[in-house]
Amino acid sequence: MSLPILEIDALSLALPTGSDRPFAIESLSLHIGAGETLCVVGESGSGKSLTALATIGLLPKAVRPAGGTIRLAGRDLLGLSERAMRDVRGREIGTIFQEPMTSLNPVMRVRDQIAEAFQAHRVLDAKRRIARTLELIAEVGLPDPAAIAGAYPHELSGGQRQRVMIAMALALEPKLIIADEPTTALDVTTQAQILKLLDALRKKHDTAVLFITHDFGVVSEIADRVAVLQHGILVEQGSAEQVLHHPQDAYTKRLLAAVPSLVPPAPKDLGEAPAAFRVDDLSKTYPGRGFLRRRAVKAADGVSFVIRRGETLGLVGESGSGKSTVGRCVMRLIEPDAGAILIGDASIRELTQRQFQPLRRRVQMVFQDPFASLNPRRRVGHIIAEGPIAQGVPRRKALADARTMLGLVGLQPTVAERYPHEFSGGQRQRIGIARALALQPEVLVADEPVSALDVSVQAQILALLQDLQKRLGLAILFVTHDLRVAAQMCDRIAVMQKGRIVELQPTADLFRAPQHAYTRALLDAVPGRFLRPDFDTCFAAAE
Amino acid sequence: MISRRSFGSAVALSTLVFAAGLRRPGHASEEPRRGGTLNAIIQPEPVSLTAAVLAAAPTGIVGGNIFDGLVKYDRDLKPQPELATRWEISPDSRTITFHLREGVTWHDGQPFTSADVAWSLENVWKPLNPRNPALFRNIARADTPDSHTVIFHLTEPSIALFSMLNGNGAQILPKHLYEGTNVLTNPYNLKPVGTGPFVFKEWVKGSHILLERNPHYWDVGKPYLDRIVFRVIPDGAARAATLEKGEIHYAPLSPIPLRDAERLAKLPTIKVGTEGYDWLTSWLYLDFNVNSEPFKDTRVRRAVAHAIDKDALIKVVWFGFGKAAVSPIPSSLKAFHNPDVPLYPFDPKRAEALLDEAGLKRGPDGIRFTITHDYLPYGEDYRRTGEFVKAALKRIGIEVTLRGQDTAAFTRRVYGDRDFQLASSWSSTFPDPQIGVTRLYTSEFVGRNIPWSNGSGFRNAETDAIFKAAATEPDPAKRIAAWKRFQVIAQTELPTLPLVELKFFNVYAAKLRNAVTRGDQIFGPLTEAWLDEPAKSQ
Amino acid sequence: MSAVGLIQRLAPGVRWARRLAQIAFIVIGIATVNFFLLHLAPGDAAEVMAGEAGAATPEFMAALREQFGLDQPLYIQFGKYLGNVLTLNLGYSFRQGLPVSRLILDRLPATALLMAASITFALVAGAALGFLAARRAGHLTDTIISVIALLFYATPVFWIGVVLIVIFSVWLDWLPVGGMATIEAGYQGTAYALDVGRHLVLPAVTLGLFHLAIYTRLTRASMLQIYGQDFVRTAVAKGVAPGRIAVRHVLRNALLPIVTMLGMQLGSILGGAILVETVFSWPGLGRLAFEALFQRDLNLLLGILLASSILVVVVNIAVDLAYGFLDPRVEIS
Amino acid sequence: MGTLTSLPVAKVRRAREGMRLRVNSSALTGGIILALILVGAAAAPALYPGDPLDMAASPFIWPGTDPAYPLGTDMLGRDIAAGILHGARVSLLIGLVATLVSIAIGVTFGALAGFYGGRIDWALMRATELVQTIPPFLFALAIVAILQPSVPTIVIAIGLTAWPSLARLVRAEVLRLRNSDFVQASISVGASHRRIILLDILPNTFAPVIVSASILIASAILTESSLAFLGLGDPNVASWGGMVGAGREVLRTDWYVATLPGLAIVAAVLGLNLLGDGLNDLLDVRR
Repeated sequence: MSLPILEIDALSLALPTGSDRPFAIESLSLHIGAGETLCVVGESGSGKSLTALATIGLLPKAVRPAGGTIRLAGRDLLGLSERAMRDVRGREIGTIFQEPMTSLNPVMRVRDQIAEAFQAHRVLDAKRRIARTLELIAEVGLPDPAAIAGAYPHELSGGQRQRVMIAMALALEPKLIIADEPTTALDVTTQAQILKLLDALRKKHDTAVLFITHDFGVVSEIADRVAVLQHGILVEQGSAEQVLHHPQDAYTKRLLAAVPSLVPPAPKDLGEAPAAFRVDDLSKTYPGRGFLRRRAVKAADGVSFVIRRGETLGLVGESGSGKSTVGRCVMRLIEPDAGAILIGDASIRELTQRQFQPLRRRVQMVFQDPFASLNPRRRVGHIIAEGPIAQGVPRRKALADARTMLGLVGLQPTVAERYPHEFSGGQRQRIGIARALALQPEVLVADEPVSALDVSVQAQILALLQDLQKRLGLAILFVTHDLRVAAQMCDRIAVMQKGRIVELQPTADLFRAPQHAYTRALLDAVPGRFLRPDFDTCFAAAE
Repeated sequence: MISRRSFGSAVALSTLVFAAGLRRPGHASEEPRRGGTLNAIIQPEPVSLTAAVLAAAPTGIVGGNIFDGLVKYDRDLKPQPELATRWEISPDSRTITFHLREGVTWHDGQPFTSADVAWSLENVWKPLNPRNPALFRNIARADTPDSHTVIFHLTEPSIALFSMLNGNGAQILPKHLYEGTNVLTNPYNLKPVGTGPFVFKEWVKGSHILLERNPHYWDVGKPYLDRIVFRVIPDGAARAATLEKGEIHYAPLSPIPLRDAERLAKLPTIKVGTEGYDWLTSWLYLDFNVNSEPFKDTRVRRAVAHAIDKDALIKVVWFGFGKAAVSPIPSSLKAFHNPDVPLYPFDPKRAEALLDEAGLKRGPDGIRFTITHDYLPYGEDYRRTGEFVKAALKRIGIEVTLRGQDTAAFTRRVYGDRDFQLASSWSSTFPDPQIGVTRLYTSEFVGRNIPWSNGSGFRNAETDAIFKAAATEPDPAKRIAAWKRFQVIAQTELPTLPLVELKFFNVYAAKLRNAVTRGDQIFGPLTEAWLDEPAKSQ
Repeated sequence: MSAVGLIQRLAPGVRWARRLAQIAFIVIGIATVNFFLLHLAPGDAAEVMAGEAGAATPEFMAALREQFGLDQPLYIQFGKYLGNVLTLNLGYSFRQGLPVSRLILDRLPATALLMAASITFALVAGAALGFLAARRAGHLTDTIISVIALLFYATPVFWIGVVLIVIFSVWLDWLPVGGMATIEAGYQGTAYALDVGRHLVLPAVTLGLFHLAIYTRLTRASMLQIYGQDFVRTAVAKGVAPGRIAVRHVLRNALLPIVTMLGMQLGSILGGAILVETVFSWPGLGRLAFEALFQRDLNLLLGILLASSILVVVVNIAVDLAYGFLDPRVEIS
Repeated sequence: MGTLTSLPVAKVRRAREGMRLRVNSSALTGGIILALILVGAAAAPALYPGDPLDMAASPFIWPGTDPAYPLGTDMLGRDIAAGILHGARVSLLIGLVATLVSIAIGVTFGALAGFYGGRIDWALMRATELVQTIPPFLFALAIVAILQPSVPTIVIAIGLTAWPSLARLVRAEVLRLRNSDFVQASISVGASHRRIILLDILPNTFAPVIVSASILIASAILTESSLAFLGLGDPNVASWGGMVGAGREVLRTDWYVATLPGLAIVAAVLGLNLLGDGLNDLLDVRR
């Protein structure tokens, strides 16, 4: 084995007093060789990002190294002065951050931001910096380098920005690239491209890559070796093959098990269940903003589907496909332009908001962000009781019922007196479900209900939803970008692209024989298709 | 004896001596020096420069340098020739002939003639004089037998008329610029053309008014100053600072806080004087609303009089710039002033007794009753006077609420709506009480929304009769007797409580000489004034 | 030409039309609100003039009222006024004997100069101090700057003005007490400009100090906020030097809220000008408005209110445009 | 999001709050200053019974020269210490009530405009713009002059002119909250607009409103002093602004008369601003 580029030895990072644990990272030892990709995996709070930040010397002030060393090509980085560390950054370590939307300076042209890397290290002259910048832009696969160079970040798509970030990280051909969740904010197809690009560049430049991620799918795509962190402690480290397919540690096993399989379970028998929810030819067009680029956006274009009692229909697509717009249109949170929406026999599209108000009981929604969807200033009990109170249930009874609902979603009834901030993300999502179910709806719209949750929590919430559906006979419209989740949750799946449903099939059929090219592209892009053996068998069966 | 050559050198020598004299202020004071710019303060900024259409003080101060009057008043308020070189009064006191100065021209070069006087009488003084147009309406007609003679034919004899004939009270406007126009809106009100020692040059609103020496002034050799700049400086502290720094040489009309006046007067470079206001003779008083409770009752008014320590008021609030007033005619009008009137010495016990007698007993909280006091909205001194009155009355069990407002609201409230109980005000008497005092007591003006008139609502048949008789009485002695009788009635009934004979003051640079040479100097020209050293160019 | 292209070509016109409509709306609104508000005031201009004369007769008052048009019913006065305003005629100040527009235009340059100078001072010095404080956040420099800024903010403007006069004019004799120029000197050209400059220093600083405090705090706060943003971390990770990060990345982005604040502060600066113009005898609009208020010179006061509102709107449009240049995300038309 | 999101979020945040509390010296300093002023105001009737406007002693007793009048007397012989303590009541009252008026108007306008949008938003925002284009101090001056100076009119004038910035702030907050998931959730369950505004939206605008309020109180105190400087104070009560306004005439000779109450204003404004800064950090419930 070649000499490691990065060598982390017994690193401990101390948290400020008053935190829930004394160390963010405890005695962590890692190493990455040239041309090697090490994935550090963990759930939120595992300390994986701090590992990256410690390496590049950008730890938050409150967190300080409490022991161990970080060596880059043999040199201890923790001992370097800020001035010396500055020379290391950019030149010897390139960094790619998660959020392509905010990681670029909005008022600086792309060209200047890339060239700044040369300027900061006094490499090349002004003219050659520009020339090199254009080369870099071309190298990360961006079309029309001259145009991109002159653009401002907001004029680029998320994927393009992330390519710019990569170009910046590569500019000085560093020995090590740190990629902190570089694809998490991207759509699945874009993610696949970026991962491919990173991998190709690594090989080409023989760079060591420290790749931070929470997603085992991504790990399986890119990792040479894998390190699993739990609460700041390294629980398992080894080759990708070893960790993904023969995990030793119980935690690793649990995490892997929680990753939803791409193989749909056996279809439910819905029997002769009646249609609970019908949407016909639903359309919604957003007027463009501004005078110059006033281009109307068709967010929903002739969308039609039916959901039967007890059935889950998945609405799958990438960002901007219109899936969330459809979800909100059927809730009348957004007013559709045309089409029909029927709950049972009741047509609700034509009703005024006031007329619709008593019918709202019948269709309820679970929101994506468990932090944003609960009013931080109200007690949980009141939040759940709000709907029944609005529908005329006496206040006292509504509050008592709220406690029952809490029990239904697996929380202690006593927590009704608490405020949302006292709960974890998964608990909050349970509260959100309790709120929706408090009205005993026939239809539940679940808008990405698990995408903000860690994978282990995600599995619990999905199980809860399935259980509740079984008990209450709910018709669920399940909006998601995650094909793995869709595979496990949905009886049928509608794939949306640019406001239209391009394909609607029973789940098993969709995965086995996707009809539409876009569906196929989506399926191809899902990271870690070969992560789990059952998937292999699935594909084998398909072929 | 003197050769031409030596004559030449004598001229040179005398110039030298003259110049040397300039540098010795002590000696030069005997000999007025020509030249220099006088920096003066005008505050507030006037709205017009023509006193004939607006009798406001700032207008008079600036305009007084541009216009002459038929007469001017000396330090004893006796009329002296100005544009009229002499005048005769007929034995029946009903005809007055003025002989006008020859060779006087308006600043635009037109000759000044008797037609200007006659036109001004008919078109300006009679309809527009805000103080007392009756005085001029009494002049049935004016004849102009020649271009330099004007004859006034009076309906009734009028002694008071001779107190209003200076450039401020009877300002002569150039007929050739005003005839056929609306006098009130004539643009020359803002860029006046007069006959006076200084010529209007420019007025940058909000900044300054610039006057320049009239080289063709009839009083040959005068004025001494080349230029007067009246600067607008709205803030009192800033005015004091400019004076202290020497940026300003002349500031009339009590321009700075009294406390600063006290301080600046001690500086060697600055003088503070109260001369030049004799023609105005202003006094401060309280008007009781005699039509409303509680001041319907004379005893209550007298109680208030006993409760206020005028000397303390002058000392504390007015920093000594004033004198206790005992009657409506200030003591400076020696002939008319009557000291033998009911006096109300400071005596809180007597005041309380009077209130008890009037049935206004102290309540359990020590308060007899509550009144509102509208103090004159003319600045801090008047506000502090109000605060002083409040504190003084509190001592005898009267709770006073002070009401602040601006001038427009004040005059409407007191003289129009009469919606007040106790108001403070001041008034100028002028040399003849007929002009300045009648309006404060005559029943004719009650509640007619005429500012600075009869605010108390006092109606008294006897005083009304006195005003009527005195106006047309040709015998000075009888007139004086009538006015003395009036003062007794006024001080007995006490609708108005005289507080202070105000002493306005000027602040001068020590090097400014002869700034006050006449009794109506404040509204007169600085013809005689000169600067004892070249003015700083900065 | 495509429809989109047509809209593109028309867009600037449409936007300007909207801005003009905005101004028209504000003009009518201000005129209406203020007309009736000001007519609530007790007493009228005739009484004020009579009051200043120290005396008046009923005939004189009637003559004044007729001349001022105060003898007509209020709704007729309002109708006339609105009609005039809509034809860009601000009316006539009977009291001053001059058209309102002339009076305003005479005073506008002085106020504009004072405001421009004090805003420039406040902005440049405020941004510099805020920059310094943000760079040294948590250190002594930061504390000192923050405390000084707060003191400037908390001290009444007029008090600062008087104290500055005492120190710099009376004691040190460096600067004139007040006014806008040395009138008697009759300077021309450059000498005049220098003279006005000398007179401008104290009032501009006095008026600027309060806003300097605001800009200092704002610059500091927004720089600190921007320091926490991802793109700054990106720049650090590139190895960019702290000084360059502070200027190119942080300050550059912190300017955006400062420029927004500038537009919002304009009205308050105009209001503060009343106090400063009073203390420093500066012949500007603020003082004129103050006097017009007390003299019930309603045409003039309405005119000034209108003019200052329009000034605020126009400057805000300018700020919008400036924003377009500062922030590429905003489309300029 | 970024560096710290991968830490145990809720717990670390609490730790940070604890730290912030300790290091938030500005809130503490501001609080102490204000507490002292409030104690002084509360103690005023006990320490100085009677009217602070009474001419208690001879004029112009310099501070420190007469133990009976530790801060001296003014031009009318009124006790400055009594004036400052009693003035604290008036000045704070003016600041507080004027701010309440502003909040009432600003929050109503901002909430309705932000929540309903459309024409209501258009109309309310045009009205706000209208008021905002009038220089606020000039507007306040006109209102006080018209209604005549007294504590209530000064309060009304300041309150009526200071609300637009608050309305805009609240509107922006409401717009943000209007689209937040928890409001959407309340709409979904059919809650009435009134309940949504009162229970979901307004309580969440509390923090920025409180922060602005502390600044508004401070600027109201300053505005009152500026009005008094121009002669538009209430002569019947001792207020700091009124004392500074009255004392400015003797600033050159007896500087303490205007300066001591001026220092009180500075202290109060300073305290309120520090408190506002501190609250801004402490109440920042946004992620």
